[in-house]
Amino acid sequence: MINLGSYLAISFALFVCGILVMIARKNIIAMLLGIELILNASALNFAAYTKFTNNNLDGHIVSLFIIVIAAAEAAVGLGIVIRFFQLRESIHIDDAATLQN
Amino acid sequence: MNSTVVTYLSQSNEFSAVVKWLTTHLGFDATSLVTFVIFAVASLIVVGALATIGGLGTYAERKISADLQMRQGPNRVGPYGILQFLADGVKMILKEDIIPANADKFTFILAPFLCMVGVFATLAVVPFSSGFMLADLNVGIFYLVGMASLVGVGVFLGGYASNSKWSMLGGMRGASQIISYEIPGTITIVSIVLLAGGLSLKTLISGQGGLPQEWYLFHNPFAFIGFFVYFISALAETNRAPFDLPEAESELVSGYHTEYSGMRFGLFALAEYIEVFVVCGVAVALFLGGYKVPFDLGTGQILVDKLGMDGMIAKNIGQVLELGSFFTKTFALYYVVIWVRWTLPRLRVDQLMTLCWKYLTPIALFNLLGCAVWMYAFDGKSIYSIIFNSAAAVAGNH
Amino acid sequence: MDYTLSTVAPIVLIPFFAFVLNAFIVKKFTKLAVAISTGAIFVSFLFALRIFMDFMNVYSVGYYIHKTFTWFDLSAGSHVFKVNMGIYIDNMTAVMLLMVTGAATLIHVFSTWYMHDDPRFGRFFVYLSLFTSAMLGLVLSDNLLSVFIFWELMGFCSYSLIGFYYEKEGAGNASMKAFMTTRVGDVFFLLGILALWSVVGNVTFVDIYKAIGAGAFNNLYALGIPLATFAGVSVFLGTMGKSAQVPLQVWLPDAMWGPTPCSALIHAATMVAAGVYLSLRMYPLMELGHMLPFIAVIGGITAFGAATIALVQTDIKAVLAYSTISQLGYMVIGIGVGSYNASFMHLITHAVFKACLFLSAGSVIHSIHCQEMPQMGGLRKKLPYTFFAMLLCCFAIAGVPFFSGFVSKDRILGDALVLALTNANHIYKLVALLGFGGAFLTAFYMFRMLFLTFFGEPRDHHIYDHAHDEHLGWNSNVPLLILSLFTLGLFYSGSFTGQGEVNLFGSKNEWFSTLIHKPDATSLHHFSEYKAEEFGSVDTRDKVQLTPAVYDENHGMSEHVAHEIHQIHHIGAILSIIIAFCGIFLAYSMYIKKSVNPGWWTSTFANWTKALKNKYYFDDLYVGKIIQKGLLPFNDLLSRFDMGFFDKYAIDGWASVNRWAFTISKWFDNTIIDSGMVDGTGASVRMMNVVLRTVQSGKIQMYFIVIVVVLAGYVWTLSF
Amino acid sequence: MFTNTLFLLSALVTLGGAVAVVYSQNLMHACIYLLASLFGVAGLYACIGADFLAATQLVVYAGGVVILMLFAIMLTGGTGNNINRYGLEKVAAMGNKKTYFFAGITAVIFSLVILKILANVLKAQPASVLAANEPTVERLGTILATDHILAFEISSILLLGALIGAAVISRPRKERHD
Repeated sequence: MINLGSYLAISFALFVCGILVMIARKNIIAMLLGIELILNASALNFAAYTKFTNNNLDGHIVSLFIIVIAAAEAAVGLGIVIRFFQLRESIHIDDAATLQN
Repeated sequence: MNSTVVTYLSQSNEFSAVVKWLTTHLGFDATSLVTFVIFAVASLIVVGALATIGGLGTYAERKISADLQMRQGPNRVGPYGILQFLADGVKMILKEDIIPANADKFTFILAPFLCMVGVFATLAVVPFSSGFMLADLNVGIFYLVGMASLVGVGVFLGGYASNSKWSMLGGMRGASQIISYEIPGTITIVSIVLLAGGLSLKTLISGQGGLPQEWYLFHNPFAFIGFFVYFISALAETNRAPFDLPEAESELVSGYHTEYSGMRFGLFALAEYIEVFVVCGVAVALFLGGYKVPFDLGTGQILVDKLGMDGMIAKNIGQVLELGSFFTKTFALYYVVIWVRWTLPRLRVDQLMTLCWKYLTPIALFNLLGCAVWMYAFDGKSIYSIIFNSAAAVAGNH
Repeated sequence: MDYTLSTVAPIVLIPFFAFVLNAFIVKKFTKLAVAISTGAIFVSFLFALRIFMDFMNVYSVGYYIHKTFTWFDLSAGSHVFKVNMGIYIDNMTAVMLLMVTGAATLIHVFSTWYMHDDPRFGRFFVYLSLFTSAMLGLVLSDNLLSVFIFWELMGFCSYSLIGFYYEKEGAGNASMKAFMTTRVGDVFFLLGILALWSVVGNVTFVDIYKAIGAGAFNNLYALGIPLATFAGVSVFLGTMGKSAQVPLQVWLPDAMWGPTPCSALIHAATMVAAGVYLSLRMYPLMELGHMLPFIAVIGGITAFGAATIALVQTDIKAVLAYSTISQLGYMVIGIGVGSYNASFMHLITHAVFKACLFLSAGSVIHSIHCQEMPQMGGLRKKLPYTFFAMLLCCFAIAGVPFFSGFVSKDRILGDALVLALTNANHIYKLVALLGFGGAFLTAFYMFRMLFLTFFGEPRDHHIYDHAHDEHLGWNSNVPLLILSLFTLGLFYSGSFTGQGEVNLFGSKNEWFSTLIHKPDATSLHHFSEYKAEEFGSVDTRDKVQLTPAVYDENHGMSEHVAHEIHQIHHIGAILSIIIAFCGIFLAYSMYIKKSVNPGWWTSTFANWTKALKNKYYFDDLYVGKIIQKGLLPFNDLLSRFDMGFFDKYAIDGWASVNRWAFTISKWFDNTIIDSGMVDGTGASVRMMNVVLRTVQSGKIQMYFIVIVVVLAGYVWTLSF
Repeated sequence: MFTNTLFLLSALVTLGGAVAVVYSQNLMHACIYLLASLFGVAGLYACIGADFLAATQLVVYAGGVVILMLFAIMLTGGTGNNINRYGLEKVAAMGNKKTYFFAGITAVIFSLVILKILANVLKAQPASVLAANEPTVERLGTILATDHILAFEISSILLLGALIGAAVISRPRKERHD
């Protein structure tokens, strides 16, 4: 039951869910949730490939860095969202369509 | 499944006898079944015992506070009022479970369970003794930190779901406090991990000994400071006074569980008391030698050698001694926590954050660096062994 | 000792880093900055001491350390243009390092007392650190170029420190004057460096010596004079500027506007001596250029002239300033008469006693807040330690036997006397006369100062009663006493290596004259064996094979000639002792016994006194004649040329040409560039824009969809 | 047996959480579902012996990212703003049929491609015998501090930058009136 195929399938499903959330939602924070899903899907992929191919842990390293980047992305992204909210009193993605003003 | 309880019990003859008996009668290899049963029973014991300890925590809190304030405290139900917590429990279960009309129902129900799950999941790795420990994960302490942070989510959601100003403020305070104080706490843990060379709680404890000079507390000055940093962070993470801002009753009625009643409130309270026990246990494991007993009594080897006891019985005696050692130290710290609560006044929010970010975090980072330098410079020897060895060397020269 | 980067470079770098650090922290952490500065120079002193002890240990004339690295390399093909920097340490450098760091340490300590109440307490130490590192860099330099760099750096420090009290107009003017006057010498110094570079190919001391030894300067002329003379005079003009020789001496008296410790360090002990040090280094060049008589005369005039001016000064620091100029004159005489090691010894001894004298003057001034000697008197009861230190120093500078000044000055005067009596050039007779006369005047005016300050009845009771000697702390007295200890002659004349007895009169077996040898024409061939090593390398030279330096009683001359010279030296020594005591006695009878009335002298020689008080009208000459009559009209002329010719024809003419060109280019711009190209581009871009801007909607999700679909397509194509 | 159970549970929680994130109309609930999904991923890591990754997943996501998200939701006024400050009606914040339609089409296009590749990969994949799960912490630490030290340092700088950047960006600034 535990094999590469099942992991890839789960990762694929997570990725597609992430894409759906990214595109269907109009709330910036909800889109960030989608990004987290996508990042997790890729991290899971790396860990699975490491386990089911040569088991040399390089994939774990990449997954770790993905987690690190996800944390940094969440911090900065949410910082931007809050700043945006202070300026616009909205976190609707369509309000963020201009480069200035 | 990497369970210490099962490993420990499988050493005994009775275990193999039972397995053999079941195998012959059931017609398949029963090792897994017995293992699972033992594990389930052990888990039930731990959960039950800890729930009791949590309940007794409320009693201890009231009794000790009464002592500190020269009052009597609960004294009607049972001898010295010791059954008070049962009475309280019964009262809570029988109370009406109120869910406010405008509350976010799903979240409202979920929040206390998240707290409970977070706390009880940590119990899996709490090292009660070398043999009685549900799971010896090799990322044990890390797992514990991760699971404990679920409590923060629970507190936050509890505050949000109640749809009340007090609860909201309490929940936000609680969550921000918990994620802030996780940082110095975790960094301090990392510095001890550095000394021990492993994340497993067994590794962490095995680097220490039964006698105080073999504890990591007295290993080097940085670890000594680190203990206090960890203890303060633990107090704040468990929302205990003087950091009980999330439930500051004079400002926020009762903080994030203002709107909760009945057993849902009870779960919050129970989670808090058990978490205090867990963080005290972790402090003991990290700094105060954990379950270690002096003079190798824990393995029972000395009893076998000197008194000619049977191996398993000696081991069992050793386990009991280790349990005693662990619980004694943990309860001592538990007493300190309650003592602090009834002694120190509450901090303001800005003071709380100042303490965390401007004092504890830099100190913790400094300690981490200091421990690393100590390990590099003194080859991991403790300050006691350095002094003792040099004194011995001097004495030997003359 | 193994010489690597780490054992030598800290001497310079520690004060320099202290300077850099202090420059940042001095405002907030003044006390710390002071401690860092003082500590840094002390550490540097320890390093210098270590080097000095090592050299004393080897005790060989030929021991040296020469490390270089390439600063920059602009070589192209066969044309080599490489500038090396490096350090060169021989016996002279080692002694110099010890003197500079030692004196600087004590002066730093003294300054912690003297400058304590000053609002710019810390900044003073910042300058001191920079100055000390520059001076040490100069001493360690192995070539003239880096000497010049540090030379200018010291000039800057001197400028900053003279103008330290910049609120006072005089201080500002004095600093400007010092800077401008030494600049005259520096320009010539740079010219000399270039002249040497043109011949030698680089300006390392050793290479210059080698070139001179190999005769590279023969038959080379610049501006019709021999190149060696040209270069020598140029370098010596640098010395004249830095060491305040006539006629560039005018800046040094004014430099006394600076704080007294800085006067002690810079304008008495070290920086002004750097000029003499440079001339000593360049001695073979001077010799080759046949300019020793010229040098001797300049030195003689300076020594005597400054001494005469010092006679009439009433400001205690002015007396010391002129005495400094005078003593520097003696050193220059020493170069001029070929008394190489005596000249250098005088540099060292003078540095010690003059630093001590200035510090003593500083503690007097700081105690009574007054610099005028007529208002002092009787201070020896109030300031006993200061008095004691100053007394020893006066003995030393006056040339009383057993003191350092006697040991060095006597040798210079003796050599001058030898040349006066034996050399065919009669100019040396004048030099000897000026030298001995100056020695008499020196003894007189120094003791005049001492008597006026410390003896007799207090002339101004208000000042006397308010002299707060209780403020004198250990950090003011200890440096004085240590320095005054080193005014004793035996430190310089003794033999520290067990070769013969310690000779207190100091003409035999001195370590100084044994170790420091004149690099004259006969000994230059030694330098052809000298090798420079890589900067980072460990010094591997076999020290055991060096022959220990031995005192040659006959100085390599035949016994007959040597005997004659020794006789003349003895005459000179006796003469200078008599002269010194005459001077002291005259001062005693004028200012203690009052049997001779100084007023009679001033009224009888009123014109002379007036000339002396006006410093021989040098300032009037420079300001009134040269600057106002000479430079300002020239300036006018230049500006008139600027306005009348250059502005009118060159600039305005160019403008009209431009205006004409502009008309053409304007048309071109408007019609072709603007309408055709710019607007055309704009129009075409706008047309594309209409199409493209629908794509850039700013809707992130649209972008995301495009990204995902394109990615999918890309992967699809790849997967086949 | 035990591991298989854990795997099944984790996979269910992961996928269920992810699907719930897609379908939930309440942002707060979506966030909680995301938490469940991330916990499931941690379980999946644990199933293939990536113990350190699993613990990191717990610490970083449960303790950090999700709480941050919750905070951001609170600080930006929860879920209800369908109207912008000019009073114009907009697409609902949590999406409507149209957005789901576009998302669905994109996902389908993407899925087709990925499924094709997945099929290739799975066909080529030999059914190898799995290595036993070993503790990875020590090896991971060694690799991290030797082979991947540059990436490690760069990520530390990235985190520092993110820390400062987030603090600077979200700091409330006073409007200048001049």
